[in-house]
Formats: sequence, C-alpha cells, structure tokens
Amino acid sequence: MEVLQNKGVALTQDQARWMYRKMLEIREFEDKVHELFAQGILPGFVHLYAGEEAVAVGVCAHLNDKDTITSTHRGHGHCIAKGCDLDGMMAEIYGKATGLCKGKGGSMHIADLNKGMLGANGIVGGGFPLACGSALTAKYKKTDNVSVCFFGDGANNHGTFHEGINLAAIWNLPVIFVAENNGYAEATPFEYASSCKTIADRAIGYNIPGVRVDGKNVLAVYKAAEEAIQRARRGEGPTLIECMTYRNYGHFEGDAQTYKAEPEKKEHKQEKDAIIQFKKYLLTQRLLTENELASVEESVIEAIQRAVRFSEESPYPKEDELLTDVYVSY
Amino acid sequence: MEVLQNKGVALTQDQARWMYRKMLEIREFEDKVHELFAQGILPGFVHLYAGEEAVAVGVCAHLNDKDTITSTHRGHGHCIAKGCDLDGMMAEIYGKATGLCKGKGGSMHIADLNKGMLGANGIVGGGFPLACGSALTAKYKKTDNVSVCFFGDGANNHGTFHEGINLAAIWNLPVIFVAENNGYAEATPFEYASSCKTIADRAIGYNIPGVRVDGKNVLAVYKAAEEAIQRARRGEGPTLIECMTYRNYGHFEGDAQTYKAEPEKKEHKQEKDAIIQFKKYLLTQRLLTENELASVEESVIEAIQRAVRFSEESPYPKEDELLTDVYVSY
Amino acid sequence: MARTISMSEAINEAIALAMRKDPDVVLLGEDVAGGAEVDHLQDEDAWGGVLGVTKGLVQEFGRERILDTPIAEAGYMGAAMAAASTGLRPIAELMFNDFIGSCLDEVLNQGAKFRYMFGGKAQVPVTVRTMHGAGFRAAAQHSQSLYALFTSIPGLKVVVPSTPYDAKGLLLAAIEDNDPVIFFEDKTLYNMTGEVPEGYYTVPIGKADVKREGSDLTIVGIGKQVNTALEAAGHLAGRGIEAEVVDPRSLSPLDEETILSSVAKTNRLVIVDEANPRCNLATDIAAIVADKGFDSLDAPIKRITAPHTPVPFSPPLEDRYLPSPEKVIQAVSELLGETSSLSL
Amino acid sequence: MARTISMSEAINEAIALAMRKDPDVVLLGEDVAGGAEVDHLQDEDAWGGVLGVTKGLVQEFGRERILDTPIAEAGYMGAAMAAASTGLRPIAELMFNDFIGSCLDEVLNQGAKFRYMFGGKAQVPVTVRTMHGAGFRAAAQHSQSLYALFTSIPGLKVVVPSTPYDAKGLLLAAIEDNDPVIFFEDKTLYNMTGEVPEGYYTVPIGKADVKREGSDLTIVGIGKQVNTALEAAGHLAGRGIEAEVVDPRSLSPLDEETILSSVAKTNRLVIVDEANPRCNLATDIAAIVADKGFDSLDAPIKRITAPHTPVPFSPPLEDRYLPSPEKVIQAVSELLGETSSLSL
Ligand SMILES: Cc1ncc(C[n+]2csc(CCOP(=O)(O)OP(=O)(O)O)c2C)c(N)n1
Ligand SMILES: Cc1ncc(C[n+]2csc(CCOP(=O)(O)OP(=O)(O)O)c2C)c(N)n1
Ligand SMILES: [Mg+2]
Ligand SMILES: [Mg+2]
Repeated sequence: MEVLQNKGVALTQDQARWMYRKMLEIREFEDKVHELFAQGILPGFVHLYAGEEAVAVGVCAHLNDKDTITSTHRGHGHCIAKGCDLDGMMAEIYGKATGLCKGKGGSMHIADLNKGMLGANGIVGGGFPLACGSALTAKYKKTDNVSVCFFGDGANNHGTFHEGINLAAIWNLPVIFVAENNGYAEATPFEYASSCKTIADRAIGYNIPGVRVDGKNVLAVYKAAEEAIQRARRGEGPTLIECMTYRNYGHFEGDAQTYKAEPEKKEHKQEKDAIIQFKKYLLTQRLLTENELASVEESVIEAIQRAVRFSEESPYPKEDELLTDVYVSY
Repeated sequence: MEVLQNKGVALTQDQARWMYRKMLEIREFEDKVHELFAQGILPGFVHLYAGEEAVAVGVCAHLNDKDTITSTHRGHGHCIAKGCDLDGMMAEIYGKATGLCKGKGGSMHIADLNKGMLGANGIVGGGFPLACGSALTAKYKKTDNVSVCFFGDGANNHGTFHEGINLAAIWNLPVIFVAENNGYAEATPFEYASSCKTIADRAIGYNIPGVRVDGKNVLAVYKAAEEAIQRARRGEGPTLIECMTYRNYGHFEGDAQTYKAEPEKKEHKQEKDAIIQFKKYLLTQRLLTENELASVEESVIEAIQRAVRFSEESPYPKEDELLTDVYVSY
Repeated sequence: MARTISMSEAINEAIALAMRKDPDVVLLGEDVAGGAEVDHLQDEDAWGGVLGVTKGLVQEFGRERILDTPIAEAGYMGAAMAAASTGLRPIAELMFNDFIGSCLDEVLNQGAKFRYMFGGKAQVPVTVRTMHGAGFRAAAQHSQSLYALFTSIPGLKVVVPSTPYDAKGLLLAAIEDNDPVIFFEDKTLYNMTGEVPEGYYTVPIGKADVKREGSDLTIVGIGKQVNTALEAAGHLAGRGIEAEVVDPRSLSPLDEETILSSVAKTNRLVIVDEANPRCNLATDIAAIVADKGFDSLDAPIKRITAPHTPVPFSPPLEDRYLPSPEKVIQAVSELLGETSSLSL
Repeated sequence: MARTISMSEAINEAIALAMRKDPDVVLLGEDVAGGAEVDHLQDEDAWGGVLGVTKGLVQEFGRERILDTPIAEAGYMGAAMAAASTGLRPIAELMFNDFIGSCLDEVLNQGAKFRYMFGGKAQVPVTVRTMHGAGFRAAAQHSQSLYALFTSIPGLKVVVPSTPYDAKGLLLAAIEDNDPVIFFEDKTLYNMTGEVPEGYYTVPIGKADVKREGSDLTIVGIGKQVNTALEAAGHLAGRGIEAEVVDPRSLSPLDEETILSSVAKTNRLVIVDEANPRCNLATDIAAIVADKGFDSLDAPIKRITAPHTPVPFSPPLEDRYLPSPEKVIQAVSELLGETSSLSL
C-alpha cells in the first residue's frame, strides 16, 4: 500500500480516505442539523461542530473502540470521529426511540460506550475527571488503552481542568487533554476569560508536555495526537494539546454571533477551512484523486440523507420509557 | 527612629517588636491550645499553626484593618497576625459566649470583619474565590486595599485555586495568594499530590508573578509580600507567593504524625525554627536587646494566660442563641 | 397598571431599577453582558445573557457593573459572597440552576453560613438569579428544578415567581434584602406576559399570594405550576368545584399561615411541584399541613410532581414528565371521591 | 453471632471482604491509605482515613487498590464515576458529606444521570462513603446531614445505617449494587459496638427494619436517630406506652410498605431526623404517610429535627441542636394528648 510522508506524518490511502470521510460526515451532518433546526424540526439546545472537524478527526484517527473519549456540549463531531452510528445520532437529536440513547439524552448527551464514546456533556468542564476515570480503569487493568478529553477554551478556566489534569499527572494516567480553542466561550473571547497566554502554557503547572497546534490542519493535529497517544500507551502519562480552531456557526443555533468579526468568519469558511485545506493536500500529494474524493462526498451526502429519513420515520419512545433506565434495579 | 537594612528589608524597631511579638503570640497561643486539648478541656477539630508563624506575620505586617485576608482550617495564626483579640479568640475555641463569634463558629470559623479577617475556613480551597470577592469590592470602590488569600499546599490542587487565581488575574484584582507549603496535606506529601515542581511554577499558567521563598525566614516573607502588596495597591494585579514552611504539630490535635521523618521534625524545632532565627537576627543586628525581647516574651505569656482565664470564666452562650444570627431578618 | 410586559422584561427592569437606586449593586455571571473586550461589538449588540434577559444593561451601566465572568462558577460565586460581605450588593447569575454542581460549596458552606458561623457579625446581601424548569427540550442537565436543595439550607432565602408582576417585585425585594436570596426563573416563563407597573415596587419575601379563591380544596403550586393549578382550577370550576390556588412565591421563608388557613377553609390539599418527588417542596408543605393542619384535613394530601427520573430529552417523554392540568384534575377527582375520573 | 465489634471495624471489614471477593473493587479518597510515597512509613502506620476507618487496608491490598487522592473532590469523584462505567467498582470516600459542595456536579449531573441519559446503556456501580452528623464539636462545615439532597436525586441510592451489623451488611450490598449508592456513616457512631458476624453477608437495600415492636405509635428514625428513638421508646415503655421503632436503613429506595403498615397498626407517627427541617427525610416520610396512610392516622404527624440553623460549635448549643429522647418523648406526649408533658 502506498504511503505518503509529510511533515513527519505518514498516512496510508485508507487512513486519508477515512479522515476525509469523517471530516465530511461531520460537516454534512452539522449543516443538515443547522437546516433542520432553522426549519423548526429539531427541538432543544443544539451546538454545532462544523469548522472544527480537523480536531476530532485528527485525534480519533489514532483510537480504537476500547480507547475512550469524553466530550462536550458540542459533541456531534467527537461522536462521528469515534465511530458512532449516524442514523442513531440523528435519531437521538430528533428524540426518537431509535436514537443512540433511545431519545432520552438528546444532542447534549449522545453516548455510545461500545464505541468508547463516554457521552457528550452538557456541563462545561465535566469531562476532565471522567477521562481520568476511564484512564484509571485502563491503567488498573493493564491494557494499553488511552482516554482523550476534548474540551473548549472556556472549560480551560473551570476548576475541573485543574483537578483533572493534576490527577492524571500524579497518577501518570494515559489521558490526552485536547483543547479546542475556537476563540470563544459563548460570546466571551478566550483572551478575556483566560489569563494564560496559551492553554498549552498551563501544562507547565502540571509538569506535563503541552503543545499548541493549528487545529484547522488535520495533519498537525494528527501528528501531535500521535505523539501524545503513543506516550500515553507507553505508560508515560498525560499530554495537553491545544488546537487553534473556529466554529462556523454560533454558540448554539439561534446565536446572531455579533461578537465575531466579519473577516474572521469569512476566512475560516474559505482559505482556513479544514476540509478545503485537507482536500487540496490530498490532491496535490496525489493521495486521493478527484474522482475518489467525489465518490466519498456523494456517499456522505447519501448517508446523511439516510440518517434524516431514518429519524423522520422512527417512532418516538413509548410513554412508559419515561420511567425506565434510571437504575439497573430499584 | 533607628532603621536597619538587611537583604533589602528595612524594619523599624517598632515593626521588629511587633513582628516578634506576633510570632510569639501565635506560638504561645498554639502551644497552650495544644496543652488544653490534650487535657480534654477543648472540644472539636483543632489545627495548630505553630511553626508557620513567619508566614502570617511576614505578610500581615504590611496590612491595615481595611485590607482583608481569607484563611484556612489552620487559621489561628492568621487571626493573630491580623490583629484579632486573643481573649475573644481563645473564648471562641472554648465555645464561650464571649468568643469572637459568640462561640458559634469555633476554631475553624474564627472571624473578625472589623479587622479584615474574613474567617478561618473549614473548606480546603474555600478562600480563593472569597479573596477575589473582597478584592473586587476594593477595586470597585477604588480604595487601595488588598486581599490576601492564605492557603495550604493541599489546597493548591483544588479547583478553586485555578478559578480564583484566573479570576483575579483577568480582572486584575488586588489579591496576594500566599501558599503555606508545609510539605503535607493531612498525611499526604506535597510531592505526591501536586504535579507541579513548585506551587510558584503554577503562576505561569495565569501570567502573574510567582515566587518561592523560605517561609521560615520572616524577613524573606516580609520582603516578597511587600513587593506583591505594593504591586496590588498600585493596581497591577495579583501575585502568587509560595512560602516553604512546616507545622510543629500534627495535622490536627490527635495526629500521631507517623508520616513525618524524625530529623525533619527535629530541625524544624531547632535551627530552622522561625522564632529562634528571627530572635538571633534581632540580637545580632542589635534591633532589640535581650531585655526588650524578654519583656515581650513575658508580656505574651501573660496575655495568653489572661486569654485562658477569660475563657474559663466566660459563660457558654444562652440556649436561645442557637436560633439567632441565621438571618438578618426572616 | 395597564402596561403588559414579559417576565423576561420584568426581570431586566427590576435589575435596572435596583442598579439605578444603589451604586453598590453589580451584576456578574457568564455573558451577562457578552462579548467582553470585543473591539467591534457595540454594547447594544452584546448578548445580555444566554437567553437575553439582561440585554441592554451593559449599555446603561457599563462593564464595571455588568461583569462577564469566566466559566468558573465556584470562582465568581464565592467572589459574590465575599463581595457582599465586604460592602457590595451583587447579583450573581448562575445560568442554569443545574450548574450548582460546580459551586455548591460557595453557597452551602460559605455564603449561607457566614452570618451564623461568625456570630451575627457578617451579612451577605447577595442575590443569586438562576434558571430552572423542564419543558424547554434542554435535557437532563439543563432542566432541573432544584429549589428544594436551597430551601433546605439555613441562611438562604428562596423565591420562585410565577408571574411577571411577582418576578419584578420579588427580585427588587431580593436585591434589597440583607440576606442571601436565591431567585429562580423558569426559562419557559420568560415569554409569559402580564401587567407590570413601571416604577419601583417590592413584593415581600415570605408572603404567599392566593391567586384564586375557592372553598372546595386548596391547590398549592410552585413557580410555573401555579399556572398549571390555575388552569386546572378553571376546568374544575366548570364542573362546580371551586379550588383555591395558593402561590407561596417564597419557599424560604414559607408563609405557612396562608397555606394553613386555606386548608382550614377547604379541608383538602393538592400540591403541584415539578421537582422530582423525594424531599421536595411538595413533601415539605404536605408535612407541615399533616402536622399543624391535621385537624382540618378531610382527605389525603396529594402531590403532583415529576417522577423519580432525570428529565428526558424526547419531547413526548418530557411532556409526560411534567405536571399537567389533567394530572391535577385526576388527583382532585380522587380526592373528592368521585368514582369516574374527571376529564378536561 | 457472638462477636462484638465497632461500627468503624464493621465498615473496615466490609471493605476488606468486598476487595477480597472482587478484584475490580478499589478504594479512593483523601488519605484513605495515608502517607503516600513517604519512604520511612510502614503501611501499618499509615493513617487509614482521617478517623482511621480504613486503617490496615493498604497493608493487605497495596497502593494500587487503596488510592490516596489530592484534595480534589471533583477530580476523583468524577474519576470514580467514569471508572465505574468502564469496568471498575470503586468505593470513593468523600471525607465529610459537607464537602459535596466541591463535587456535586460529578454526582448530580454525571454519575446519577449516565444510565438514563444514555438510554440504559451505562451502569455506574460506585459506592460513595461519606461521614455526616452533628455532635462531634466539628462546627458548621463538618457536621451536616445532607442525605435528603442525595435522596432527591433520581439515579442514586442512599443508605444510612444505625448499627454495626447493618453497616457491614449494607455496605457489602452497596458495593455489590450496580447503581451508584451513597453510604452515610455517622461519625459519632464509629465507636458504637454491636454483634457482627465474621463472614460475608448483605443487608438488602430498600428494606426497612423494625428495630422495636409496639402498638401505640410508630417512630421512624434516620441513622443515629434510630437510637434516639429506641432510647425514647424504652422510657415510654416504662409509662406503658409501646412505641414501634422503624429504621428505614435505606432512604432511596424507601421501604414505604413497612412504614405504612406500622402506621396502619399504631395510627400515630413521629419521625426523628437530625437534618435541618426543610425538605428533609422527615417531611418526605410525613408526606408519604399523609397521602397513602391518611386513613389510618389518628393524630398529626410530628417531626423531630434540627432547627433551621447551621450546626453551632459551642457544646451546649450543639447539644440543643440535636434531637434527643426528651424531645421525642415531648412530642409523643403531645400526640397522645396528655396534658402534662412526660419526663424521663
Ligand atoms: C458548568 C457550566 N457552566 C456554564 C455552562 C453554559 N455553557 C455552555 S457551553 C458554554 C461555553 C463553552 O465554551 P468553550 O468551552 O470554549 O466551548 P465551545 O462552546 O467554544 O465549544 C457555556 C458557558 C455549562 N453548560 N456548564
Ligand atoms: C474541600 C475539603 N476537602 C477536604 C478537607 C479535609 N481536610 C482538612 S485540612 C486538609 C489538608 C489540608 O492541607 P493543606 O492545604 O496543605 O493545609 P495544611 O493542613 O497543611 O495547613 C484536608 C484534606 C476539607 N476540609 N475540605
Ligand atoms: Mg470555545
Ligand atoms: Mg500543607
């Protein structure tokens, strides 16, 4: 199998295709959810990941189903990159019985433990301790599995950031803390709320490696994640990776985004767009052809359409589902 | 008035006497509480500050009654250094009606807002946010007052450390965060629980100055605090000062201290003892004479005896005090 | 009193009036202004809170008084407590009451206890505004009604308004109050409109309001569920059953007297509380009446509450989760011993 | 069953038995071993918890299974929740229940809700051991009894033992249980002794225990207050009044049946709960009986609780804060309509 080298990144064609596909799946999924929400079809608080695809995909490219991730309120991208079923995800966002969580969780609580996806999380900062917990299981059971904790720049100021990273560091747990620095927490800029110059700087206080990478460049994320994950698998403890990224939509659906500057919005949808950049790279490096890319694109669009159809056609949970799944036994 | 210079520290005789007196007051007070507790006279959880006098005194030497401090479970030293009444303190520890808090608070909750002492605190890490709050008041009201947050090496891993320091940093609040690194949190060594090499290192993550000083040397503490407090009064924001110190007694009264090594215990009671060191300094520098020191010592011992007598003779609160002071009005 | 505004506007107006009156009042919380230090942002375009409730306040009062915080609930909540005890009169916004998980200590062990622990020598005039309630499709972590937790804590006062009028008057009373007050805002009531006077007025904390008079039974509702109770009462009236609807408005202190004298008149009690069923306000009120009002009771005390489950996301499940007029009518029919259940 | 040990020893033994039986059981918390990585420290000299309850466990199970944590309740409590949902069966010690202020989110919004939010696809077999209770001169932040808070949270089970026997059996049941269980230990009961079998046994969660039979009235006690109730019952018996004392043992689930059938027999109910009075277990149980047991009630339901105040430090105030046999007897005398109050 042909292998290409670039900036220390070696991708097989299969990997490249998988990454391109996953990034597209996220983008199309989120664009579709945006549309459905605007039409009043989807209820609830919905936070879209479009624009940040390179982070989830660049990291999850290194993970298997026994590796775990913790996620955020902006969790669809993590789910998709970790291999969650698109039909089940979309149905969950619809609140249908066929959803990954039977419709009980919704957008902010999609989970699939069989895929190592420990749940989107409506609580900012909720993931840090959880990632330590699944890493503790891995360490205790002497597997070489790792945990990844995705979190936002806003979460970086929450107490759990500190407690979680310190715990992972002193117990030498296999956790990779991945900051998705998209510049804003709701309408509040990173620079206002965070006293650090970079989130990566904070690694010093825990005596662990900390790096900042271009989170729009999936290869850069891929490479940083590879190093960190390998360290963790070798039992050498946690790493903090800060990925500079941007969300294409508002904080949640309905946000007028007045706090974003126009040029910034534009450039992120154009020259900085992670998918456009990766596609260009794949073509110039001749990793995939135009035709191959087009067939991926087509198949992704179909998959999303299928997910919507599946969701539309699925029933709502039966009324008595309200009372089940609270306890194993009570 | 004669002024001596040393390592950039200029103490007047009055200051020197005040500092010596306060350090002794703390030591004698704590030694007495230790004795009373061992006799079964004092109830409750009691955490003694003996051994750490140089920290509270070196810092509080720069504060006035409008400046505020937040404290810890090990709060007697902070109270004394901040000017709380010894009779009222001792009576509080006895649970008497004449206590600073009418006996309702006890050792872990001694407070005197008129002295800027915002309360000992039974919750580890409780002080970080509180210090930000009183500093916010000072900043909002455009006074030049500052807040000092005393905290232990154990508290340095609590989420509130992170949230408090970040908040103070982004709001540029006049807070001085003073770590009392006595090597242990209960029976857990600093090095085990904290991933940082030094607590001062963590300042980098908040982009504020951080220094580590010998907390057994009251002059070193005095000097570091002076700089930090002046910065804060000038509106230049928070500082983190880590003072390396040691507690002479156990975590609380009753602790067998098996985790402490013998040589370490010994040296801290002898050559490293903060009071012995300061006394030597005062004599060699001819800042105070043997006679003057002796008269301070005598007067302190008397003051502590008086406090015990006062407490013994004081009544317990009346029964209906149980129900008052919950609300201003209800 | 002809002006009609929304609950959201009433709350916004109360904050503005309090801030005009007292320069020590500041508002702090996540995005309460929004867009802090963003160059191009005009303050009229600032968020004004996640659902826009505090919109416009930063224009009038500036960023010194409307303080955006990091996502650090423990940090800013503790700061609010100490700021209150050192001379400010802060309004701290906890965006969703569910987030108390991130800052319970600052409320439970700090702010609520300062006064007592310090022998009456501190006061903590803080108001914590927070959103609660199901029905918004916001799922398990953004839909809870946790007022019982706060009600159980000595040192706190707790207020849950059910109308725009009460919301404005109670919020002004809360801000004036020298004790810590937790002020609950049901996110599904923000668009509810009602008559609200323009000027400054207070609704006293600790005084229940009889929202409808009746003689056949008493229905006590908490917050939005007062409206459920009123709706049910309307239907019941059509069947000749006159329900008295009592709105405690303040849960701590609780106006036991108004509740007890209503039950003394009607001899029957139903309580509607959308919180989970265990140790909630419905049990609290039932227990008080089962003690002090026992002799006037002719029938069991019925509680209409959420089930003992988290709040589900799926719309039909969430609808079933909440109390409804139907459920109230059903309980009343049982209470009155009618064999066939009433229907709407 | 002749061996007599203390509550503290019973708990220690339960943990040891569970750890021997199941290699997935780990214990984590602050100083649960003590002296982590101290060179000279022999493990027999390690603390074993702040009051020595877990002493000796690190000797047998080593530091891989007895994990000292930093003072980071949110960090390790959240870790325990996720460890539980990924294959371990952790026992997490929250030193004092008052410290829930530092980690409520991990319990309320994470561990308790995983299973429901994830559509039944997760399970969280964690046991949280925590100390509660007044009477230790530990003042306002170390003396609370916050079990109502946990009882109100769907997804959690809550257990409060009153004897060494129950403590051991309930703790083993809690550790075996596949749902999150909060296990309350009254710090003032650690030295209480009682007969405890040596081997492995469980006391079922959700089953109340009638600790004394009687026909004149029912007294339900929570935790240590069961003993207060028993003491009162002893005195009452001397006056010809036979009180039945019910110990729910588990607050969630609550064995309503046993309580209701006791009241059906005695027609009178007193509840003794040392928590603050609002929205506590006493109100919860009173409300259940005022609904489902209304017809059997001959008298008001009385609650003996702490007052609505923080726990005071001063010994005479703290003594007055707590329920006492005298207060129970007083309530009973009112209940039975005796004009002159009974005395001990
Ligand atoms: C503990 C907590 N506080 C506040 C919120 C409300 N909230 C939801 S998302 C968000 C902003 C998060 O910002 P960031 O971490 O940067 O993630 P992003 O939305 O940018 O992906 C806030 C404040 C919450 N859900 N949880
Ligand atoms: C939030 C919280 N967790 C745990 C405790 C129990 N506790 C009291 S003091 C203490 C150790 C504190 O260590 P450190 O901060 O180093 O202060 P020191 O006792 O050494 O002065 C602990 C764990 C507490 N009081 N509060
Ligand atoms: Mg962000
Ligand atoms: Mg220490």
